[in-house]
Amino acid sequence: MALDLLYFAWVREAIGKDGESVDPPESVATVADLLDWLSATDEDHNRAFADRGRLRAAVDQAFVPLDTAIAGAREIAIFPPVTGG
Amino acid sequence: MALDLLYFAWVREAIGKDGESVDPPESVATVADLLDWLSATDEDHNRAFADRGRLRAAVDQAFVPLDTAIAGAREIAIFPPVTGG
Amino acid sequence: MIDVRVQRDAFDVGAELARLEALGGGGVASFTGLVRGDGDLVELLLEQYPGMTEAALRGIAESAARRWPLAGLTVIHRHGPLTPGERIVFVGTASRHRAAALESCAFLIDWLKTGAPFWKRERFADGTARWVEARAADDAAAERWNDAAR
Amino acid sequence: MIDVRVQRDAFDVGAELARLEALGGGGVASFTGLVRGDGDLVELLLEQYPGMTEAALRGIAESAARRWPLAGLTVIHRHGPLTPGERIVFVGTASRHRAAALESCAFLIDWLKTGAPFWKRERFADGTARWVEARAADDAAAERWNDAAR
Repeated sequence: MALDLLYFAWVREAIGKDGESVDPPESVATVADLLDWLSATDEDHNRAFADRGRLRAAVDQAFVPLDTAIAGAREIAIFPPVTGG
Repeated sequence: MALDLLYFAWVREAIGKDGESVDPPESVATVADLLDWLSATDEDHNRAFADRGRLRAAVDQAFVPLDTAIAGAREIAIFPPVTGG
Repeated sequence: MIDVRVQRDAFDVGAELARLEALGGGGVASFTGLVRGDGDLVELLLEQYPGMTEAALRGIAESAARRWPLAGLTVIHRHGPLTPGERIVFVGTASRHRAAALESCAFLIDWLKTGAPFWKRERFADGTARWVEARAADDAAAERWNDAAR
Repeated sequence: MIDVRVQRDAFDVGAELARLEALGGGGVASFTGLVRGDGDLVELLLEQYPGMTEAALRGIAESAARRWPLAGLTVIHRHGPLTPGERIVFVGTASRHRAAALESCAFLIDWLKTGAPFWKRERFADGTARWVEARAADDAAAERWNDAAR
């Protein structure tokens, strides 16, 4: 399952890139699972995703809770709470 | 007691002038008395002041009820209820 | 910075807003009222009480400035004959707080459209003309600000 | 007429208002938000989610157009680096009813300043920078519109 990931604001800065393409294993069922899986890959992801209370997500451009299933998703964005304009 | 009278909107049109200088007798104590006294002078004033419910007044540029005393006043304006901008 | 003007001449909304923006408050609210061409209206005449009308507008502007934390406010009201599409009235308010800018703007325009000492005469394409009567609905809109203050 | 733009470029408030005035509604309300230079701020960076941010703004604009009888509404929001004094956001609404114009303008700006998908980074004269945290007070301002709808 190929996924496009997008990062914004300090999440982007902490990971050091504005997105990446990943192919997580079947066991990765929710956004939270995805964050766990990515955190295990390297220290930058681990640090960026350490405090889940400060993270929000969108699946295919719709805001969702972190326990949302990602089956069939094409684009997942991870970012801090929006601060408005 | 010389008084400057000002008329606005349809009151002005009904009387046919935008103001006049008058010198009412002592017995004219209130704005309403003034309207009575002016109504007796000619038909135009009489018609303009016939329906007191449609008239408002200002004494020296402050809105007042028609039963307000006019002793010491210099400028009295008679007009319909304001309609705003 | 309270700026109140009762004038015959047209005015430039962009320039008025730029002046309020330059005060540094960060938020600028405005309301512009224009003559609508309803029912074959060809002219709206606004009659003022010279001197008193501007003093009354200044009084309500000062009351808004006491009630809300404003960096500045501008009120411009035209008098004389106006045609459909022309601007009649402009209210602009600047504040650090967007609620203060928006609420004071609404307060001022509600009062201006109801309590301000103006009389309006409408002239229509068929040659008829009539003086506009005061409306109860407008009084209610202005009244809610008094209720809110109680 | 719903016009929603998320853009890097500056915009002309006077021209935007003239466009809304030309719709004939008779009343035009607006709110303009600008970068304040508080605490030696030298730059405010607004980051958007390309595509999603504009879609979200369009969604709220359509919701306002359903909720109030509007002749037109314009929302412009800039992204990218901005300096103190620059305009960030503009909301303009046109209606026959001044309350509809004013309320929909307040509704839109409350949402834009709180719920819109933007992230803000402040950079200061001393070289430090920080991402702005979401504020509970702003959420409350946006929330009252939900309360009003219940």
